[in-house]
Amino acid sequence: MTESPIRPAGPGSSPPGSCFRETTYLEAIRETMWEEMKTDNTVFILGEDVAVYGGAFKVTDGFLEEFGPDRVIDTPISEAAIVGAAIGAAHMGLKPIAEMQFIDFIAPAFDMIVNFAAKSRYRTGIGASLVIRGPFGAGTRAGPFHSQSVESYFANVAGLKMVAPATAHDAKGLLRAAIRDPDPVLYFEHKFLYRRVKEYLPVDEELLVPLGRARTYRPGSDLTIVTYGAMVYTSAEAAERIAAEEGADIEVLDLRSLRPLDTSAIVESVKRTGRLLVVHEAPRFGGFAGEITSQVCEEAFEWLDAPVRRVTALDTPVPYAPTLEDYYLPQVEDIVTAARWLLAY
Amino acid sequence: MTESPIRPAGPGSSPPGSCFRETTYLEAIRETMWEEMKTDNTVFILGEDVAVYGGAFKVTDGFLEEFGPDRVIDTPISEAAIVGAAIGAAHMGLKPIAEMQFIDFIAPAFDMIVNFAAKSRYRTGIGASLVIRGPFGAGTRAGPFHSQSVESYFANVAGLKMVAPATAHDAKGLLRAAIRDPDPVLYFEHKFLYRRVKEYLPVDEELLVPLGRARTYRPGSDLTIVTYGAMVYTSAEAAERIAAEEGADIEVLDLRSLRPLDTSAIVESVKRTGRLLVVHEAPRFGGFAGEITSQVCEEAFEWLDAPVRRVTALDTPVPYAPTLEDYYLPQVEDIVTAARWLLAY
Amino acid sequence: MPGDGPAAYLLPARDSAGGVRPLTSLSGDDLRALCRYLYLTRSVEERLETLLRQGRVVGGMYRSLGQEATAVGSAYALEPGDWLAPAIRDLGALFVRGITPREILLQYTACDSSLTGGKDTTNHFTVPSRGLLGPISPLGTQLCVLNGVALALKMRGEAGVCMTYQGEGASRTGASHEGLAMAAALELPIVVVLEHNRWAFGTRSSRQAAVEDWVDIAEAYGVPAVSVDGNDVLAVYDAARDAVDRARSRRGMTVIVAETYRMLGHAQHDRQSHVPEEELEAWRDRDPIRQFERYLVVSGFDSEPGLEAIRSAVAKELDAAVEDVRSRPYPAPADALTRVYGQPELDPAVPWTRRAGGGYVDVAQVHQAGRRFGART
Amino acid sequence: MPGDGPAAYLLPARDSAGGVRPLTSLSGDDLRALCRYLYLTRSVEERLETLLRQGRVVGGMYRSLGQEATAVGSAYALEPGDWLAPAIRDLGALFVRGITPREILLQYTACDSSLTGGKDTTNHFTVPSRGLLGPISPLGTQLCVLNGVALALKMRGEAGVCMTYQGEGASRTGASHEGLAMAAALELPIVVVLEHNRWAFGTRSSRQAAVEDWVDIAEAYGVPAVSVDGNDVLAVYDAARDAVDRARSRRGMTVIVAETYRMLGHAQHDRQSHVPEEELEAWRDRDPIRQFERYLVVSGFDSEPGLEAIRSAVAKELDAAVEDVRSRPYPAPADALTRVYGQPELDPAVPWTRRAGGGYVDVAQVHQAGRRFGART
Ligand SMILES: Cc1ncc(C[n+]2csc(CCOP(=O)(O)OP(=O)(O)O)c2C)c(N)n1
Ligand SMILES: Cc1ncc(C[n+]2csc(CCOP(=O)(O)OP(=O)(O)O)c2C)c(N)n1
Ligand SMILES: [Mg+2]
Ligand SMILES: [Mg+2]
Repeated sequence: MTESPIRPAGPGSSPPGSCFRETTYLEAIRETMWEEMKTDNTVFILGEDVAVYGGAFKVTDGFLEEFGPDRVIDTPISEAAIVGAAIGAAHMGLKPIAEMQFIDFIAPAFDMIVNFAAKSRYRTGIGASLVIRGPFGAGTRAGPFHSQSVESYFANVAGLKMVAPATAHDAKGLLRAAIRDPDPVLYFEHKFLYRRVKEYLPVDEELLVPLGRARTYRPGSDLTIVTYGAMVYTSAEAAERIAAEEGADIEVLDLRSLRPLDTSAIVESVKRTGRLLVVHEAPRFGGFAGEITSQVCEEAFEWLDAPVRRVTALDTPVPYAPTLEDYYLPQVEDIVTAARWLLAY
Repeated sequence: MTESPIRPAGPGSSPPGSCFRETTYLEAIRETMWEEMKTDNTVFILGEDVAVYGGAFKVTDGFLEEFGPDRVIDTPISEAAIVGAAIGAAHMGLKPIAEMQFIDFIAPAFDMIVNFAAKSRYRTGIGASLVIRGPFGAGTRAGPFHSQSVESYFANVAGLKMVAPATAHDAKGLLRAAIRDPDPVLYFEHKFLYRRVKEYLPVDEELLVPLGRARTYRPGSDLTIVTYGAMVYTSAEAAERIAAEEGADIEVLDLRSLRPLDTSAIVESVKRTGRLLVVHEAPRFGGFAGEITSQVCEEAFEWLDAPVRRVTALDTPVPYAPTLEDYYLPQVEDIVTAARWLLAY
Repeated sequence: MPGDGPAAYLLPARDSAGGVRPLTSLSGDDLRALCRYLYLTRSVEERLETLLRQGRVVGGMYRSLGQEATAVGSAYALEPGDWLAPAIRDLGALFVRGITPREILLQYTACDSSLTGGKDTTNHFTVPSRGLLGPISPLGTQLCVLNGVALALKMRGEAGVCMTYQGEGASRTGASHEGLAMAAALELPIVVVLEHNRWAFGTRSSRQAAVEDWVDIAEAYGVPAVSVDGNDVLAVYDAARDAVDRARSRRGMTVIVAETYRMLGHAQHDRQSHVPEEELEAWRDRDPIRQFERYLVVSGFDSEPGLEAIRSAVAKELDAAVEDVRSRPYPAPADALTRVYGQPELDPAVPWTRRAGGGYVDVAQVHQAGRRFGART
Repeated sequence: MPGDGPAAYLLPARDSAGGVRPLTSLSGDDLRALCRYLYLTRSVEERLETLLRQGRVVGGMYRSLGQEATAVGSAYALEPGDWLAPAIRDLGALFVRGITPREILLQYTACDSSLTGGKDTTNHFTVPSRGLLGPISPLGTQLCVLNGVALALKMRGEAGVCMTYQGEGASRTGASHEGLAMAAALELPIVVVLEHNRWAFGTRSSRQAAVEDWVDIAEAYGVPAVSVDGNDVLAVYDAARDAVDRARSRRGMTVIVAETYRMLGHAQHDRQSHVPEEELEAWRDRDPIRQFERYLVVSGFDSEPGLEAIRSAVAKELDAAVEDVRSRPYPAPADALTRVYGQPELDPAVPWTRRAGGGYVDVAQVHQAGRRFGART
């Protein structure tokens, strides 16, 4: 994985004028919450160490001072109760943003999310408009419990939405959309990108990225890579390398939202390129690539000129030692190899 | 779904002699635990109401009297602590069988299973040989919290194993294998089959079905249906109907184990039939069919004469009213329709 | 355990300190209302049992026989604008808060017109406009959600109070602990009624915890905890009134441990074979309805004919409700597709094998879709 | 809060009732051993900090500065055959139970030869042969697992006792509650040391719970709970000894609340900007090591030169260990594939894009596999 600052491709890669500010992925999250709390006083934050301390990653530093203890709430170490309180507050018309200190610690709240938050509207007609956000992803040498990608745990649960932005722009736009969304949204922030991703974002514009829309991170015509999170950059780097070394043109589709899934964008791209590689950072077996593959088989089978293939993490926990973690994670070379395989098929 | 007693196809469908006894799916589970506890005094049971009361479904009725309170343990309503105690006891060389009263209540133990049980061996070299069993599945008018299929919540978690027997024979054989297995095994028993499935099983033979081996429930050459749990019967009924009505010959592959998955059996069958339908009772999006589809794409793409298709439950919680639940679940007609579609492709 | 035998009820009820109750702050009308709710609860459950036997109740049902006073007395302490979050055996509390017998019958018979539209069971309905938060089956979770309701009331400066119920068995769950701890830490306006009915499913409460007195478990949260005879509707009311006042004046949570007994099995299928008959007999003597009737008659608040009039009014009401419900249909099958998301366009489509209007698709038709080169044949 | 200021330590230590300690059941050798463990703990952590700055410690580290006496004193009460399940700040307890500084350094530097083979962080190792159960990061879970160990000891009739640690913050988790409740209900031979160090990450413990005295939270489980000055290694030892004896004679669980203070931030990145300097200063006066040194000298058990000898022996030992660890490699990359399952054949294969020996595959080769009609080109 890239160690230097990441400047995502696209409009934010250079300063387009004075009303743009260089913004990290983390600042984008912070600013969006700040802005939404300014304009909508039903929005509030709860979680461990979010108020006095300002959050483990300092995402909410200064919020307590600005918005007061009623809207920035330090809770006990109780993820189930945090999510529960968010559901109840949402039933009352408030807009809670619940922070999981690391997304790994969403596990103790699993029951609350899957059984209470997700099913509430269906069962009773009363929805739960809330955001559960937290840092996910590997690459920071943080071992098995501070590195997980948890999307698959929730993928089969109707009633939930899930997003995983890769850029500061999307971190902003998706968080705003998530806060305003009528349903429970799991918002996965890739911690490896927190301070590495830097973009020029408009200062006065209200960025909003609708849930369920993928973005073509890099257009191409020979092969589609569908991915999300930090793997967008790994994939893009592989695409550049292939372009430079053999001239083939790879499309990188950044899903941004996992549920709702932008099936039509995936299918449209695959119908153009005829080849699909799915890349994700979660383990392979039972990973999110399966759903994508199923949908593509159902909707674009006849357009496939090669098997759908996957590049994923190993089917293991996330190991700690740098050598192991690097082996665990998909590397640029893996994607290059897989792309070559597909292109040559 | 069938309302009458289910007599699975195969050797157990008629009494082959005096050393065979008619056994329900539930009795098969009960007998296996009894037998294993008799022959191995490290095996013990813990869970809610399993001892004095004999289990919510009376699976462990009489166990307390036979094996005493040290080996049949009533616990508080604490699924996390139940699984935790099972892990610790497994570390000590015991063989715990932890009962979840309904598999839906595995959710509060999610953290313990995913983060402690599954990762223990990888992290520390010390495994956790234990079984977590409980009734899953819909069709009993029990509403959103007593009907779920939970396999997808765990499918992406390396370190776990999962089985879902459809017959009394496999309920026995897989439970025995699970108890003797060195790893944590989630054993999903379909409650709809508990008392409906009846088979003649050998009395003195130690049935053992290795984990990771699918079974051809019904051989065929024109289309492969991959399924598990109660959907084996729904699929087989559809296959019979198609055979009767249009003479096509459908193979029904009962996975039995979900992880390890019998990829080679699936691939072998698909290579023979060229067509694959995956049927499961869990919702569609993010369901287990995705993994099967990915693997088949990877290993048998060139043999596919039609897109891989899915028949699954709706992407909703399990509704309560009979009309809704029937609409929610895959019906024989859905499978017949899907099979026709695939056969005609 | 209640301190005195049933004979104590021949005198005006006692307050929690053991003194004679100052002939209660409740009016005769209040007392008759309480009595009616008790009757209603028991009678509706009996009707449900019949409907279950007749195959009209879908799934199962859970009785509160012997515990009716706990639910009714506590909920009676709430005011308009307050919230109630009942456990499975708190049918009486729902009636006090305005749910009708008809709504309950519709719900248990999975009717289209029920509060959940046939999508969930029993008392699993949430109606914010009526201050009701239903439970889900996984125990302990509801309190955590109620905390959010209380938080919202507090943030908005509203006067509302939240009351919830929990079996002593449920108090062993992690979620219950997290919920209680958070309610205490955030000083939320919550009243928790811990229903110590001696059983959790088929396991005695004494096997679920090592405490002698279940009030001890509340002390851990640094909030006031009181023990009350859960079969004495007035004692429960008094304790709840105090706790509600405390919460309303924003002095935080109270836990009320109601000492009572589950007189029937966990659900219909449980035959209570492990329960000694003497134990049931002893508690039968403390039946909350019979005790309260005796109190009303002896204290002169009502007479046997007066009570009989309430009983027959209840019976008549229920005859009508049952009759009405018998003709109500289940929901239409395709309703299973709706209300998953706040945006209907995200709700699942009709499965590809089925037709929107019902029935299954004609294979030849679907075949045209999703083909690159058109049909093969 | 400890009852007296540091001056009390100029006298022989006091017992928990406030009387003068009968010059302790521990021998002079024991006291010097305790002192050495305290030195070792602090020194190893200092070495780790240096290694962290030098980029050799991978990830992060968590200091126990100011809390060393709690870990060391409690673990010293265990016997061979007992089990220890430390929290993140209980390094001292591990040394008492035989873990070597070298093993700790290897572990924090993610070395191949570490107890987890570089697969997990910090003290996340489990070594049944040495009676050690490591934690995982999700708080509260470890106690639930230790219950299973205790259950096994009890079932087998073995005499072993299990001791575990938990921050007061962790006690808010559902898992912690379930674990404590089950240990109490099943009367397991467990000693829980609740480390009340005033902070959970960046939040004061007084904001985590409404209790005045954290001993109250243990009372909820119906087991004995004692409060002890966690900075007084002998007081901790005494309380632990009693609790261990109780567990060993199968009279059940005890909770020891150790009153102490986290003198540094949660982890290296936490600068403690919210902690008033006076507060730190006050607790600095109670530094467990300096207090114990003073006690040893004043009571005549040891002398300043004697202590200095222990210190320099520790330093020398650590010099060697650090030196040794510097040359140890990370695990081989493909070790990431092993040990997922008890059957190695189920462990994941080398990814299809990679070669078993390292590097990536030659695309032309893989291409032959999985083709029905041979290569297309
Ligand atoms: C998390 C969870 N585990 C198990 C169950 C199954 N279950 C339903 S009710 C019950 C017993 C509840 O006992 P208690 O809380 O005392 O309530 P009571 O039935 O006595 O009113 C159990 C174990 C559940 N609903 N939720
Ligand atoms: C379930 C869970 N939620 C959140 C965290 C993140 N976290 C790690 S340590 C910590 C604070 C722990 O405080 P305490 O238990 O008092 O222990 P101390 O650090 O004071 O020793 C938190 C919130 C976690 N490890 N597990
Ligand atoms: Mg109970
Ligand atoms: Mg602490």
